[in-house]
Amino acid sequence: MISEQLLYSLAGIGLFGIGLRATLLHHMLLPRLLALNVCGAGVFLIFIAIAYGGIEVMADPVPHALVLTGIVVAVSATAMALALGRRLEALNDE
Amino acid sequence: MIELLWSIFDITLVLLLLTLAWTTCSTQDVKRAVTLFIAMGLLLAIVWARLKAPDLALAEAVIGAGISGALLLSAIKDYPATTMVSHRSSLIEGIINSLTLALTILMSWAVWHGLNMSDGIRLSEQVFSQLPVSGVSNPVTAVLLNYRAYDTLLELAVVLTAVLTVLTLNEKRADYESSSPLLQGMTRWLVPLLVVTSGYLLWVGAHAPGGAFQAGAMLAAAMILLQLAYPSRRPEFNNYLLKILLVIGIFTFVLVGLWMMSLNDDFLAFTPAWAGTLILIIETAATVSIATALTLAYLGGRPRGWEGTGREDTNRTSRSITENGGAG
Amino acid sequence: MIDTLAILAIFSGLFFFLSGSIGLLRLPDLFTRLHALAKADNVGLALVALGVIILEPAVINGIKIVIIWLLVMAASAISSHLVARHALRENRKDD
Amino acid sequence: MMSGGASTSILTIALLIALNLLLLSLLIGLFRAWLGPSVEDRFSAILLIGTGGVAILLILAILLQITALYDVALVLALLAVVGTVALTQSESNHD
Amino acid sequence: MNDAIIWVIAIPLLGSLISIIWSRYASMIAIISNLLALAASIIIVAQVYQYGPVNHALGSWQSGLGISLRADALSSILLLMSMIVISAATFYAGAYFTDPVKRARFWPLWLMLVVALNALLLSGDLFNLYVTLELLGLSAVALTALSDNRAALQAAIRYLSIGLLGSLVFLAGVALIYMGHGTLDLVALSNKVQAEPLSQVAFGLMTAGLLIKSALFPLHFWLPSAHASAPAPVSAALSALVVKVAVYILLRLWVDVFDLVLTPLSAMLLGTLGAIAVIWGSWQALQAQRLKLMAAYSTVAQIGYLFIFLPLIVALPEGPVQDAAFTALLLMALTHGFAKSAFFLSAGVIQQYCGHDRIAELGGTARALPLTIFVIALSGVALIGLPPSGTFLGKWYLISSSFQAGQWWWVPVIAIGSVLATAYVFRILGYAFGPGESVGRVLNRGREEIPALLLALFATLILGLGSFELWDFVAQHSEFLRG
Repeated sequence: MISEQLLYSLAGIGLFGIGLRATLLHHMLLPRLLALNVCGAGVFLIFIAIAYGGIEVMADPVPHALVLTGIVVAVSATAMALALGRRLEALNDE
Repeated sequence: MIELLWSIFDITLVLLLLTLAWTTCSTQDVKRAVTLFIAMGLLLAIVWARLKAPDLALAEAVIGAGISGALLLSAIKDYPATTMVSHRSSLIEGIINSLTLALTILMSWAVWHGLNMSDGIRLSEQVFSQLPVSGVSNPVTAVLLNYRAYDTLLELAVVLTAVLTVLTLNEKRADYESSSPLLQGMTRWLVPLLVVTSGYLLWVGAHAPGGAFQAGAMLAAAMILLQLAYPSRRPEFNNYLLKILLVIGIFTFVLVGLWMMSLNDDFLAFTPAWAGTLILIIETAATVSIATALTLAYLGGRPRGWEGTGREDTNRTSRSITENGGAG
Repeated sequence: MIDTLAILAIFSGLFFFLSGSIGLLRLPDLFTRLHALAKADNVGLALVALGVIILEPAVINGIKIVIIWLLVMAASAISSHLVARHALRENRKDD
Repeated sequence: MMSGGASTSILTIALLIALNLLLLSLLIGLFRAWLGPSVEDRFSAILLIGTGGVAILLILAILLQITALYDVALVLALLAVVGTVALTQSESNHD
Repeated sequence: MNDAIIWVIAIPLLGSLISIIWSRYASMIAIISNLLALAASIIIVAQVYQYGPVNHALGSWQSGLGISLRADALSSILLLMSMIVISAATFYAGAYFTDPVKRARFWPLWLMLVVALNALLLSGDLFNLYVTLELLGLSAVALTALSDNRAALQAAIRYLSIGLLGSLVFLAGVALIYMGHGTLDLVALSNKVQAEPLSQVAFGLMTAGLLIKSALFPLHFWLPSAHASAPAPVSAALSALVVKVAVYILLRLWVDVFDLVLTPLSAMLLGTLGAIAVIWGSWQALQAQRLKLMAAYSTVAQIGYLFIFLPLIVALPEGPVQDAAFTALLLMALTHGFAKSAFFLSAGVIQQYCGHDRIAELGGTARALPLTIFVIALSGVALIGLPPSGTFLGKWYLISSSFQAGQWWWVPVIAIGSVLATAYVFRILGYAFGPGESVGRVLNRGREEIPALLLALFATLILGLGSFELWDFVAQHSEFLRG
């Protein structure tokens, strides 16, 4: 076992937990969205931690590609949620 | 000694990251939370660099520092409430706390067991052995645009869906006030630099970290900067052209995939000799689409005349029949 | 010999970085803090970049590092300006 | 590139110490982000992470021998500007 | 040879892109691409029927490195069902949306939903499943928000954040799987996964994420508001298909990949939650004041039935008895898909006609919209489980396998659920046939009523009478992974 793998994947789990807790605690859109993004960052960190093979070893590129896809999806979902929230505010104002 | 110093660095970095995440999630003030979140994005870029994932570090630097910061910050203005107090009862809060804690411990236990299970090679050997016929020499690009190109195709569909929703729901935000001349002066040399860097990232993606998404996001950052510096002097794009730019990435991707299916039996089965060129073509188109999508998402809604029927102004009043069909 | 030079450059850069950070933490008000931060960080980064250039054999990477340094110089000047202007505006609004 | 035995390890150790000190300076800076009190203080902390992050990336590039990290540093420097502009502009037009 | 599996995804995707650019002809483009995709799905079913499971290695890479698309009896039947429902709803939507602006907004997103559904059903790769789940979730939320009123937007926001949470939890499980087994391909995984800590936790995470998406009690709280406030054709697709494909992935994972990890105890737990969902959902449906809300709660109950099968499938010995339970599960899922979509489409007609969908004020609708009320009655037959609907056979097998597995306690649950379903269906019919304001002439809204009628007929007659074909088909070709 590589100790960096363990350390960073535990950190990923920590981020995931922090994000999950905050997602469940918050009602409002924006805080919840931040929490979901933190949660996602945690999952991505788990992927990248297990791809790491040491200073001299090439990292496994597959998780890198998966996380890149995941980041794009997360940004898209964030943009969409913000647009929904904006429309709701507009309707509330009417 | 070297090991020890690396460990100190790793542990400090991890603790910093966790603290930032915690404060982001538990602070009471939304603006503060967003600022801390951006800081966390910057720190994540360093983490990706540390874990030898330069492709991701690039993406995170563009996204974390630029795009999602800009998106979230412009969104703050849409919301009247700036505090983020949770209204859960202490009982529910306790349940949530213990549930997440239990899950975290459970997952840590699983990881502890799991790290010893795998040979640690996983798919990387296959990735590297097939690299010569993939058309590119950057393994991450090979995975993204050749081995698992289908994922990337669907990812582009996700981006398109999200931006279509943005365009469907809202009209473009009102323009900002004018900005400082210094900012405009900077924009004049920074935007060309961003565009050149974007082109560089696109081109370099074949053999080094970089690629369509990083390049597209970079281009979008250039557009956002232009918008911020020259709020009133907004170029009137032809909406028809915008629509084409928005879909051209997936369109090219699918057509190339189908063409390759007609030649090589399987969807997206690139002929090795052409793979490099085809991937570059797809990536160029995808860069354009991603840049357009992110820029439109930042603008917050459809530009004037988007729906082409000249009826946008009546949208707000024309309600569907389901108006009174709200849920209880 | 060359290594020693690089280490020297990097560590003197670090000195500026750390003093900038401590300034950010300890100085009494925003404007002095901004001032200290921008100055110290720019010098610090310049020295660190110098050290890295010495260690980096490829010329192209050296050029890249110079570009990065120039960028950060310009950027931090403008950013501090924007932040300061923003602070002034907000304060005016409060009055 | 790092050449030869003894000096290499000394250089590596020196670079690692520098890396840790840079992280420490980020930590101190982030303390300001946490303390606030004004929005601008948090912005300035972000500025610090931008510059410090660039320095960390430069040193990591040498240590891990990934030249692509220079590109990352370049991109970070470029985008930190866009981020700061977005921060200050969107804020200053708050109604 | 096995190109149909690509066309069924590529055609709606291209259709979506073209309908963005030529929004004026979007309806025509949507209908054409749906019919083509329907044809492709029929070809896939025929191929599976003739030659067994179909495999398409994308990019010609060996599976593991690349992604494989696969179709077997289960996925191809669900694919066909989803394409039939989608096609009917497409014809319906062409008449339902009268505002051209709204129509231009609807079609690209609708076709994207079709892409997501088909891609999900055919996917043979864990991470690809995550991407399709996100595409499905985002397009479903976007379509829900098309109603453009406060209730719909609130529901959409909740739907989105819950959906994102669900897929992130799923993705965390995928990360653990990749950590331990070094592959994401379902077939490869089915040979590797053992009952060890990592796989157990990963399995738990993926299951939890998918349970959120499939709205099993008590994770159903987001469903009623979203399904009730979406436009009618969207509600039909959400209730009939979107929820169901999450159950499909669960089944696929449980039965094919994690069969060694799935303990009888955890299966029993999920079955119990299903049983609670049946009773609670049916009860809420009976209490509901609005037609679409009632249908949404009924979906919660119907999803519950599918979960009751799980402990039975685990308990029954492998062989014809287990296959029968499996087929009965599929039959229930199919029937509910057709019946519920028919119900929602009819509810949409009623809502457009009355201007509301409050159940207590439905008086007179039976005279004004006889065909629509007939469709509601027909789909009610399927929801209750009266012969000759597919649900009848499904429940019959559910009861008999409960006895075979020695788990008789599911039987009273099924009985109570059926009684409650009878009550809520007849409650609607009672109001609909009741006295109301005098309506002028009998309305004929063929373009909206006929698709609904066809779906209801599928649910009651075709599936009920043709179920033996299905039986054969599934028994012969359910070796998607088991080889």
